[in-house]
Amino acid sequence: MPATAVSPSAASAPRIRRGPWLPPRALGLLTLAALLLAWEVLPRLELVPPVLVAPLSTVLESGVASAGTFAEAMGVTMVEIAFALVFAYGVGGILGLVLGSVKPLRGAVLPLVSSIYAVPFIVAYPLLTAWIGIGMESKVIFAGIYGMFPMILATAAGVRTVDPAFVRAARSMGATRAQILFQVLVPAAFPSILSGLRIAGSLVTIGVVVAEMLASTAGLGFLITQYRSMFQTPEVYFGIILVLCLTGFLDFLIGCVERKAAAWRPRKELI
Amino acid sequence: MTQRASYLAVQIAILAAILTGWEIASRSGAVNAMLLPPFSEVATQMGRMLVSARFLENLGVTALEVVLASAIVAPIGVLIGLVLAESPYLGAAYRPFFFFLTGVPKSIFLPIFILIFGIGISQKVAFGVFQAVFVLVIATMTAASSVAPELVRLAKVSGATRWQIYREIYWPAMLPIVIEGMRLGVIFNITGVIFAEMSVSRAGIGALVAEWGRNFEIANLIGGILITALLCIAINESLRWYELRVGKWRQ
Amino acid sequence: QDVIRIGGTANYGPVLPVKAAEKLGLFEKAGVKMQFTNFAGGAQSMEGLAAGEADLINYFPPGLALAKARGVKATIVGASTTTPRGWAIMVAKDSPITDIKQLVGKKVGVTTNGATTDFFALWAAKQAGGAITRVPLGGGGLVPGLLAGNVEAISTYPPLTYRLALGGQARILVDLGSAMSANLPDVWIASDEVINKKPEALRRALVALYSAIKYMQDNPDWTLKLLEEQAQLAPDIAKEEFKQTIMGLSSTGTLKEADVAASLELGSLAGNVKMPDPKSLFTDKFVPVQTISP
Amino acid sequence: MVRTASRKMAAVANAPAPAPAGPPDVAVEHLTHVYETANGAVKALDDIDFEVPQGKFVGIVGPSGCGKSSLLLMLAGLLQPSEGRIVVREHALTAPRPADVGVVFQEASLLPWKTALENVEFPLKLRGTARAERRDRALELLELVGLADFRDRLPHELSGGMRQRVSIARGFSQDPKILLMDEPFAALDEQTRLTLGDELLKIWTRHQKTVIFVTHSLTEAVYLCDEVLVMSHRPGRIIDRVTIPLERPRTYEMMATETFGHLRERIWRSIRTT
Amino acid sequence: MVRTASRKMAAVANAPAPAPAGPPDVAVEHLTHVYETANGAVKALDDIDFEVPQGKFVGIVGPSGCGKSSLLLMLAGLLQPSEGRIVVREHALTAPRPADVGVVFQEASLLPWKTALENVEFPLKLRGTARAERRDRALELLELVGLADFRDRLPHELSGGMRQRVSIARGFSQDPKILLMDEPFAALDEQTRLTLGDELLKIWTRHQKTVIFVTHSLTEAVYLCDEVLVMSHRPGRIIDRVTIPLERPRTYEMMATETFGHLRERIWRSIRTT
Ligand SMILES: Nc1ncnc2c1ncn2[C@@H]1O[C@H](COP(=O)(O)OP(=O)(O)OP(=O)(O)O)[C@@H](O)[C@H]1O
Ligand SMILES: Nc1ncnc2c1ncn2[C@@H]1O[C@H](COP(=O)(O)OP(=O)(O)OP(=O)(O)O)[C@@H](O)[C@H]1O
Ligand SMILES: [Mg+2]
Ligand SMILES: [Mg+2]
Repeated sequence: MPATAVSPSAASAPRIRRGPWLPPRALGLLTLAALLLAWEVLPRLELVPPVLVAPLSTVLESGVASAGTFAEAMGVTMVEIAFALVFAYGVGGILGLVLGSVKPLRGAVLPLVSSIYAVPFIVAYPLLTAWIGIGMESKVIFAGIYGMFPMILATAAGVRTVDPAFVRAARSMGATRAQILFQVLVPAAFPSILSGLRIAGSLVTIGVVVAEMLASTAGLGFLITQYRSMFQTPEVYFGIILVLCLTGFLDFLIGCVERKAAAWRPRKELI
Repeated sequence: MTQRASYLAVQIAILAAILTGWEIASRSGAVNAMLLPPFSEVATQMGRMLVSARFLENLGVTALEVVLASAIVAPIGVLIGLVLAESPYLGAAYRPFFFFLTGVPKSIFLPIFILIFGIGISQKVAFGVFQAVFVLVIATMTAASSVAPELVRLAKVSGATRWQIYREIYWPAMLPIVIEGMRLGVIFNITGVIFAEMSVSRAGIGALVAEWGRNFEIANLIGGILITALLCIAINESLRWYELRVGKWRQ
Repeated sequence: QDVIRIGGTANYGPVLPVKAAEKLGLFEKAGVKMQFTNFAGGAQSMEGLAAGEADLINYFPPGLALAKARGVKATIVGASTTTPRGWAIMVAKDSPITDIKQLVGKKVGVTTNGATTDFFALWAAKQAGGAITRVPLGGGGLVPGLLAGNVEAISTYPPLTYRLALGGQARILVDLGSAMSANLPDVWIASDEVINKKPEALRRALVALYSAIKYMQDNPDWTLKLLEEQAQLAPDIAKEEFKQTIMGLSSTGTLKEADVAASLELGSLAGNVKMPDPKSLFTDKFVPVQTISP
Repeated sequence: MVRTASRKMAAVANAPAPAPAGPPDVAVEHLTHVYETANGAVKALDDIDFEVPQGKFVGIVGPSGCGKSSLLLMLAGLLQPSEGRIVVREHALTAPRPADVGVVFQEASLLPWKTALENVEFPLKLRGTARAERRDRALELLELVGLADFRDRLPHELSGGMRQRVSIARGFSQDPKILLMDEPFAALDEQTRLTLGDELLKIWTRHQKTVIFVTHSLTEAVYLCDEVLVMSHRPGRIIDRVTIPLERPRTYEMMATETFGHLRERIWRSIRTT
Repeated sequence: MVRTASRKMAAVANAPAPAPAGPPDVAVEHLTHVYETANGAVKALDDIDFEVPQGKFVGIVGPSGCGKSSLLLMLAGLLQPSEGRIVVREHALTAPRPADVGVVFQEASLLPWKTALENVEFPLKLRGTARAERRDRALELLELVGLADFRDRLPHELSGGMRQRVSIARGFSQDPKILLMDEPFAALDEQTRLTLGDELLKIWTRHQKTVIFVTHSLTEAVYLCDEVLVMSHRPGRIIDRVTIPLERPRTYEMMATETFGHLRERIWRSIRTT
């Protein structure tokens, strides 16, 4: 034994981190509760004009009162989002993989893609309706393309940062192009692809809802604008809550994929 | 070098093809020229705009708003992203909020921004920040989670302080993905600012675009959008250039 | 000196006098400071007013009625346009539709549900004697929608109506200015707070505003120049805008209960909305305005 | 000149081992490689010439940074030569030919999201081998490298040497005609090294493979190889070829023999002169 | 029992080398580590006990996967023991203490965006050494590992052995009191290995460092160390401590001596029994 004086308590047991006084989930829920409370109380006390923010209880009440209308609109929006997602993820993902992994395309075409993405098409949406129409398919097309771009960019960026050693190993073992893409690049680039899924997913939702707001005859966005221009604020916010539910559901799905895909990652070192 | 030149040539060729296609489609009547005037006409209109004091003034206001919003959103977004990625506690508590809000059409919240920030520049800037911050946070979180743990270990035993680990390891390792997020963010930011201007404003491109749309001044509308797009592209390209410069170490 | 913050859609005919008054120095002369904010439309202006960011806005009575029902405290203080001059239901130039009755069962483009264009479309449906489908397209989507055939008719506002009619992209099916009776498509609405706390400043702002209208109507050349330079209208459109819209503006702001009632009646076409007593919506404390000259 | 002379010699002296006659499996002609970097070009390999007859076990030794890994990359078709050419099994090599050439890389390069077993299975999966079959084969190989217990571990849960062993097993599972191995045993203790060396020899004999084996251990080179190529400092050239006339099968006892010591010494001297 | 006995012996026999008396630099007490993985727990180290007096050069050998790297990670404060404790320079170790303990990792782990020179400078930069001074120091060390010409190359432009040498230079530049080295010479050819071993000994003597050195080469272990700890198969235990009574400075000639051979043999036998 070393004849040195070491405070025994400090070293005898491995450091146990004292648990935080509140579990994180609880903190999140608490914050949420605080927000909801503020939402209820501020307009009630007329600290914010109720025409701009309706109290939560009123919102829910009026929402339930028009449940039928909202359910129908929600159905429309969900279908549009679903189709647009399939398009954005499918086409965007594949284009991203190809553009990110084929060097000449990456050099020549990828910059163009991100430049085209920089055109604020949403601003010109009313004009675009001349070509894409105003029905459900127009939302699918618009939101699908709107969400496709970040999917392409994120996937391509992810693919580009994959350790070339993996690709080299796979090539030497006889992997075909498709095998390299799907068995090496996709899993290796997954974190970045995942953030693509997230951002593209939100853009699709936003694209659908905003397009509905700008020009349409159905869907949550349509309802929200209509209620808004009629100053039916509670209904407007109920519409927003429904949109939040949709994004929440989408996020839940992505979260499932994330948990599955991230299982192999070493636990992060804390600093 | 020569490769870069050939890429550029290809890009120019594609661009030229698009513009020519546009011109021909419009002139031949393949598309309704009332809805899509020939590119030459739009270009003339753009030329006129770029010498018009009124347009330039408004452009200046928008540009200022965008620059301010970008300057604010960059540190905030990266910081929030880092905290959410690095603090298991705060991350578990607040990550869902960010994922949630990312997917909500932000324009719904414009009235609240008017309520809090009024109608001046600060409202546009705040709204621009609000639009952009979520993508940047997501990108930063992705970037932070992709930092190799070996390198963090190495820095620790080499005597790095917490701050040095962030600066010397996290920052360079995260940069490419963060910049990608920043590029998306800037585009969101510009769209957000213009949207806010379209709705309410005292000056800015958005107000002009809205008016052109309302009055069906189609050449002006398309020209204005293209000029805005060029602005975005310029910012986009300078970020890409920076990314290439700092990312040279990647094979 | 008090500031009155005016909100409206820039370069919209009925709002242009604000610019004119500014140019003519009428606000100074009347003794008030003015700050103008450009809103995308009436509903946005109303939200601005509710948020306390505008004092005096250009909107129309049914909109106010709806907003008041949600607790916005505001009142009409002056008439702007009395009859909907320059407003129209338009169809494509080669459209087979020639009579308003043919609109039944057709799709009519409006800006948004609940906007003036929407109420006019509802009025047209009533005249047609059957249901129509109103399709909200946004201001920028009306013409593209019509040209691309997404809708069969659109409900238009000045100066878009003139532009389309003169440019030949579309044809006027119903000129609402002549087909409808007076129904106040535009009024000036002030927040009750201003009315109560700064009535004098508000009065002065209204003096400047209506004086500008008077001046514009009396000086066609000056006004045409303003229309061409400020609103960037082509000369022929500017002429039409002057003749119809500007000349159609009330130069005293005098409000008649019957007009307000007519306007509200339009509003109730939207169905389930119950309109309030017209009297509760306006005050004639400020009208008729005694105009001054610049 | 020295080069060509010693090469002739080697060809003549190359008598033992189970190599049948025939055209060489690998022929390298005037191979040169220059890396272009931001700080100028580096000549990694300079005019390399050699042949490996079918069924031979050839070692490559040389100082760190002399271009051994670069040479192997080119032999695998993963790096384009700046000059010269490579002929593998009578066809000029322009791209990877996985059925002919397999590589065990210097750095393990395992796919981090796959378990040890899945990594070993990977080459089989790529070529569409049935699930059960490839599983059996991979398990057998994991057993061989002593990692059967670790089949379900992810690479980051393995030690450095374990990762290298998985990588070796993966190379075996690919089962190419020609196996290129870049310091495969570097991270292993002497005991494991010996065992795996013997396993490698067994596989080589049984399946009539051609092996090109980079190593830093001269003992290992002598023990395993038919011929050892010695490379010079950067830019890498082949400065010596040492034929190992020890009979097969080799035994540990041979290591203590004088011949073995002399051969080792001979190579050592060659390297030191570089 | 065997353990404690041999440890006593070692403590007594530990006479030579430039180590002054005093409290041990490193004391490891009942150290155990269990990795929790998705497929259950792995006991990597089991009840490890040893002391390293100041200024000693201690080697650790043992089969692949026996827990050597894990032990070093814990000595560096990067991994929390499941049980037991570590005392470094009279203070219980709970977090990295860079001034006291430096590590050369088994895998080079260079910062990929920094050049060779910048990587070597890194520890100096972290502690705020002036630019010119740290540059000089780093250049000197790059020279020492034979990479002066490669100062401006990025890690991916270096060969495996070169990267490892940069990593060694970086460990030296950090200049800690206690240097932990995890198979630092594994990717190097024998010549470079010998040279760098000698340089390491020089630095060790000159700066009175304490070195804990993991290696797979028994020759290297005997040549460099004052004492060699032999670890058993998983879970890693210390099954033998071999004191190397060869005098210092060591010379290559000693390698040929009988004592050297016996010591090597002794360690070899210990390992084989595991
Ligand atoms: N991707 C690259 N870019 C630029 N230079 C490189 C690259 N790869 C290797 N080199 C250089 O080529 C030379 C040979 O490298 P190589 O990896 O082939 O050496 P090696 O013989 O395998 O060395 P070691 O025994 O250390 O692994 C070195 O000088 C190295 O710096
Ligand atoms: N991060 C980890 N998670 C789970 N198990 C691990 C982890 N790191 C190491 N192990 C396990 O701990 C044991 C010891 O690993 P360690 O890396 O310490 O061995 P080693 O003695 O350094 O081996 P080598 O000589 O091969 O480098 C091995 O069985 C390994 O599988
Ligand atoms: Mg190498
Ligand atoms: Mg190890």
